[in-house]
Amino acid sequence: MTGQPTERRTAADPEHSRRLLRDMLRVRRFEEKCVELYSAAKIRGFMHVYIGEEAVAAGVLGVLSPDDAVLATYREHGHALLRGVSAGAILAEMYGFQEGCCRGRGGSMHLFDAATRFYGGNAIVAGGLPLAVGLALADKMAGRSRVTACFFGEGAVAEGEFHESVNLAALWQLPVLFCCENNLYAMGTALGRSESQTDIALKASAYEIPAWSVDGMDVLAVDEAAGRAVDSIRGGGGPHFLELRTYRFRAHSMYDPERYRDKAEVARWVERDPIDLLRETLEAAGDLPEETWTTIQGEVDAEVQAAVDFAEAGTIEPVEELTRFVYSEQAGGTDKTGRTGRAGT
Amino acid sequence: MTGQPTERRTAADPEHSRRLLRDMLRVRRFEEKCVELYSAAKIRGFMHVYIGEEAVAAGVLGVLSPDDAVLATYREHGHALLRGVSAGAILAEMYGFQEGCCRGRGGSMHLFDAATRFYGGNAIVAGGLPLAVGLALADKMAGRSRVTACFFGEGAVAEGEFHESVNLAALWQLPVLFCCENNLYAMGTALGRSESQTDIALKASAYEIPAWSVDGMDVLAVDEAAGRAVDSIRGGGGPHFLELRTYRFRAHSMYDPERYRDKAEVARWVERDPIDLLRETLEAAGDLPEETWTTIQGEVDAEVQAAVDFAEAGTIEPVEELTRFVYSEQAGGTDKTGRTGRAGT
Amino acid sequence: MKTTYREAIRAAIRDAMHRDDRVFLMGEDVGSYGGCFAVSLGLLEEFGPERIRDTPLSESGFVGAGIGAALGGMRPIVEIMTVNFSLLALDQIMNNAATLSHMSGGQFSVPLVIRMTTGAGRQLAAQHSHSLEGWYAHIPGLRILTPATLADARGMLWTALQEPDPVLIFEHGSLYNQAGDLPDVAGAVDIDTAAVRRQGGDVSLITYGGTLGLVLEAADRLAGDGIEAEVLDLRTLRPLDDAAILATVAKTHRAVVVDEGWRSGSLSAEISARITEHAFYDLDAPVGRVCSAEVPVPYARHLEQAALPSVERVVAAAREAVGAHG
Amino acid sequence: MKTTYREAIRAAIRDAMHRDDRVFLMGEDVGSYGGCFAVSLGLLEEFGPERIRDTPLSESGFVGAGIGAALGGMRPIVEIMTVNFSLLALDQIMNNAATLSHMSGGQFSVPLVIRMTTGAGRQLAAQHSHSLEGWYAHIPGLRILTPATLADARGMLWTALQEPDPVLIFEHGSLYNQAGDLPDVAGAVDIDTAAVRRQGGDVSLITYGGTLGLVLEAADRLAGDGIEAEVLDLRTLRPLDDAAILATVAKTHRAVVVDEGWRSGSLSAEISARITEHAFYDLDAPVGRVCSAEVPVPYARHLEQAALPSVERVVAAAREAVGAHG
Ligand SMILES: Cc1ncc(C[n+]2csc(CCOP(=O)(O)OP(=O)(O)O)c2C)c(N)n1
Ligand SMILES: Cc1ncc(C[n+]2csc(CCOP(=O)(O)OP(=O)(O)O)c2C)c(N)n1
Ligand SMILES: [Mg+2]
Ligand SMILES: [Mg+2]
Repeated sequence: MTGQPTERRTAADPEHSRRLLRDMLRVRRFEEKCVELYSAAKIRGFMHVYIGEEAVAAGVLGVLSPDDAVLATYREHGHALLRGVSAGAILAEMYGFQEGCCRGRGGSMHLFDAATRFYGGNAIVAGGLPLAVGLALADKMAGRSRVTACFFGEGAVAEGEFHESVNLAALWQLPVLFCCENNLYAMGTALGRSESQTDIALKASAYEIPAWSVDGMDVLAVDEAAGRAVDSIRGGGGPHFLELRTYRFRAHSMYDPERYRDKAEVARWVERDPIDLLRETLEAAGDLPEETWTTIQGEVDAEVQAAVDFAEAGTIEPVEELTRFVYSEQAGGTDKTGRTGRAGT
Repeated sequence: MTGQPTERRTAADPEHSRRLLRDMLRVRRFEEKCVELYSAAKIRGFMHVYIGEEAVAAGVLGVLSPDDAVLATYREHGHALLRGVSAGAILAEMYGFQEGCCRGRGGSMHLFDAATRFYGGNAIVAGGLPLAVGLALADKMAGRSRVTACFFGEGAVAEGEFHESVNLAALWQLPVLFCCENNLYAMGTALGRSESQTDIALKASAYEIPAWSVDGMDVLAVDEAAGRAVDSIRGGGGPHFLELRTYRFRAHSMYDPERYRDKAEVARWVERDPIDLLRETLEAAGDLPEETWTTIQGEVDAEVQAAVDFAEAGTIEPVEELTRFVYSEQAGGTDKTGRTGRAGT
Repeated sequence: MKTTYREAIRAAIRDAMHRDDRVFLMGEDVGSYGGCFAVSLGLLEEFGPERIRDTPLSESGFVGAGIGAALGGMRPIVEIMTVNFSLLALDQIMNNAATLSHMSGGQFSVPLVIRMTTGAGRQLAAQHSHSLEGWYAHIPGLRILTPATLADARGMLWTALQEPDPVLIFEHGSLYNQAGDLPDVAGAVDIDTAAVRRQGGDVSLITYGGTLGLVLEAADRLAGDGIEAEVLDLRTLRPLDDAAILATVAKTHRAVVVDEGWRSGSLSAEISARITEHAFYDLDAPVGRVCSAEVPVPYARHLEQAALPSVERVVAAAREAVGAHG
Repeated sequence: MKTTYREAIRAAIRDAMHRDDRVFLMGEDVGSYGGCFAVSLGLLEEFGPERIRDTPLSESGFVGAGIGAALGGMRPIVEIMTVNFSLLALDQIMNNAATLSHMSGGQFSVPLVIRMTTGAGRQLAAQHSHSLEGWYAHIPGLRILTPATLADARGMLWTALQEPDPVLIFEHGSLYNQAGDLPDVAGAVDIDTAAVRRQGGDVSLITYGGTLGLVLEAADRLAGDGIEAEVLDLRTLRPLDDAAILATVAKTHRAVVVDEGWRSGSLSAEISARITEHAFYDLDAPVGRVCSAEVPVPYARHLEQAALPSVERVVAAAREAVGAHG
């Protein structure tokens, strides 16, 4: 399906909406389980959940094709899951087991999956943006009509790497979809204390690329905007920028006492829970019969339970393998032509 | 005179205009001599001249007060000179002599002068911008009404450090005057191949600071714009940004074969030589009698000759002193309070 | 007074802020969040947002701003959350902070303190587990401190703030919860000398920062077998206290350097080379090294632990040094 | 064929571009300017602006883009003008290029070549004279090459491009004009081994890159006095060819490492430490080091020269090693 603009669905397509609802729920339930498992010390290190922001990943990833590329941050369980990485492989990764999608070497912040072109999982704020530019450059040079979608927080916008990356993509008219997940805080730093220009889309448009902001709690709006942007990118329109206005309902990470914001503020946003919003819309339109919703929940819970079972059954990699993968094992890992090998001449 | 807005002169003030003319000529003649001395191998390393761009430094530096701060790039002979560093000390520096303003340790790209608050001379593109932010922050925290003027090329605008610095200054409303010397090229890279947004002032205004562009070949326009900006900064208006549209008549450095631009393009710009422009304006108005012009030239030439004589008489620092100044010799170099010394308690 | 490493640093910052109004703390989330490792918790309330200054995510920008503020007469304490992110600010540190004094022929100095967390051991994986203080110790113009004890956590900051030149303080992430006693009047300490943390005549174990604890444990274990190790805590990585290093080697004739950096090109190599250069004929065995494996630190706990220096590996290296013929 | 180091690199780039259409060159001023050191002169005309790609001043951005392009199946050659500016890209190199293979459990690799100029000696002063290849050699996941000869300048690039992992090539700025003969058919060379550039039995002089020339000169001088030095050119700094290092030391029992980095924490320390670890009982003298003085490189010629390794200093160190009792 490379290069073919995906057929655009109307927001009123109930089947499509139910899929988005289900996607959001998959992320939500999976991450609620992650939090539980973290408390049970099954998962360690830093872990950041996406609860409240699911509409963003669900809406954007839903419009991508299998051979597009995706990059995200340390808050990427949901992106990995919706991109098609199995919940079991993600959870096993967080358990540190070799059945994990990175054999336990990456953990929560470093999920990768070659099969679905999921390029991480990056724990350096803004560190993934230059990679997105390069992946898109490769596509453009090879004449492939693929899109690279890159997710990052509004905090990343202040970093120099953001600036350099957007400029490069704009200058070279590369097929990158920049997705700024503006959840109003970078750890404890409110947007207004990190950016002199708090209208992120406006700021991005200073790079001379199409940029607009979207209600990131409304998955249908995200779906529509992302679809429009991706179609335009595939049509040769160069990079596009979406500011997705959202909110994280939980703490930044498992260590955050949340001293920097009011409970009341959080509560106000929780009223706009993206899952509830869509569910209510569907219900009001008669498009979500109770048994359908029950079925969806049951399937999602089953998926999560299966993931836990898979992870629990995981095994640790032998310690003798410690230094594997520092250098590639097969020469030319990304080279499908077989033209590799030490001495080329 | 700290904190007192300088009395604004009208552009029609001939005395003031003659001073600007003279300043530009001082830079021009000084640098023509530098080129000559470079060819004679008296000066070594990288050397970048400002010929053609003199209106920028002359116009901006003319409106600053002695206790303001100035930062520039590796193309900073003119800024140093007009800031008040003696031509002899600058030239001796380029000779590598201990009579140089940095004892010969810095060379052409690293002129510094504490007495005039001239903070370099920075050979890392955009590397001086964060320092400017910090100097201004110190002023703001100490309640001093000083301005920090920071010069950099349009090439620097693509660097992450530019982005971070302008955002910080804007966010914290610091008294920085950003002076972008847009000479259309960064070495051989034309503006259009380095910035997706080629209207630099527009780009800067995306940081929510006052920003405008100025004819950088017209010293009176620069003088007026800089004066306005500095008054506003002193009045608490936060950082201001000037894009000064100019052109370098010479090669980027002494090693540049200039393959990236037409001779005709250079010639067109040379027609707008800032020195000629102002001289003609003054002459047309009868404000520059021939003998005045002759006197000015004579004085400038004498200054340059004196500088050469001074540099030629310079001496090398004993090699035993090689590792001096790696660490400060007097504890607390910038500390005027004497509150230093190793163990504080 | 019962305290922790974290509280000791906080007390040092508070103390400096009270004593010198040119001092301020700046960095990501030092204010309303309370510091990513809770070091500055409560300081915003005490000193306000001007002096406990939250910055945007802009490591190069705010570190450079710290350098500029120091040039402008302030005494900034810049916090970089972790050494991993300091790479983004390395240009400012190396090309400005470390060189301005020299390039200006001594006209300027940069009285700046930069604090950052370093090290691995908490399953934070490859991008969050670097130990790069050895790199920084390569740079002329800087001073590098690695407090390993409560007293040093409490006392090094003030002394560092009195330096006219940039000082970097590396706090190992595993130390913040270290608890112990500190005199109420604990104050500034010297930052020029290494400290013998345990006396012994059979082998010198040389280390600093996050690995001091395990080295002391290894020394206890060795003592059980009749091997008396002397433990030298370097404390300052630049300039190194050569006299202390050579003194302990002169005493024991055997040395093992323990360093959490990747082995190749870590600071341990420099210590080993210096010992060889200056005490070659005193040595009864080659200088040993216990460092991290040459692998980006893995997330999985058993792999991470296998990659890092451990009590067992230190004990084994010490035994080998002692057992060596010489 | 008469050629220069500069032309040899250019020939290698041209050759790679012809052989493999996934190869492209990207960096500041590689195109219409012709390369800041004229290495890529003429290539824009031959290959066009897509494959000889000028970038804005954005070291982190375009180095990261090179990593991404490598992930995307290209074989980029990224030119960073000089190692001094590579600090701005260090986060991308260390946290992405060097770790992606490992963090992904071997799913991804980064077949990227980064070239940059290194070193001092041309009066470019403190910010333009760093020798940081030793730092890069500290990073697991990278390969570090330092061509010192025309054959290596010509041949290392193609081999590097065949590597599945990131390779950094450091070209010393003083070598570009080095002239000499190269066979017309000169091609790829191995990048795994060190090379003995001169045989000798009395002392091993171990070096790489920009200092090979002066070390060979020192060896000639020493020969005049009856001291036969063996000169080992490391060629690759990561991984180091331990076998070659130990072989020469086993032969001569004396070694001096010559390295333009600042002495403390330079690669020379690692070499010294390894020799001590593995050949302690073979050594007749401590391993000597000739490095740069601990000072940001000064502009003034006499000071700069005094700061850098010189023939005289190498001769003196070799004499000392040979004269040492043992
Ligand atoms: C370069 C860098 N600096 C600091 C950090 C520490 N850190 C991790 S997440 C984070 C906040 C990022 O905020 P934002 O970009 O808005 O993303 P969000 O967490 O809100 O999704 C910070 C400061 C980091 N990982 N990388
Ligand atoms: C970070 C960095 N990258 C590259 C260089 C090499 N370099 C020196 S000057 C220059 C061009 C800068 O152009 P611009 O900012 O427009 O200033 P101009 O020289 O035109 O005054 C370049 C690429 C450098 N000094 N620093
Ligand atoms: Mg955020
Ligand atoms: Mg320019």
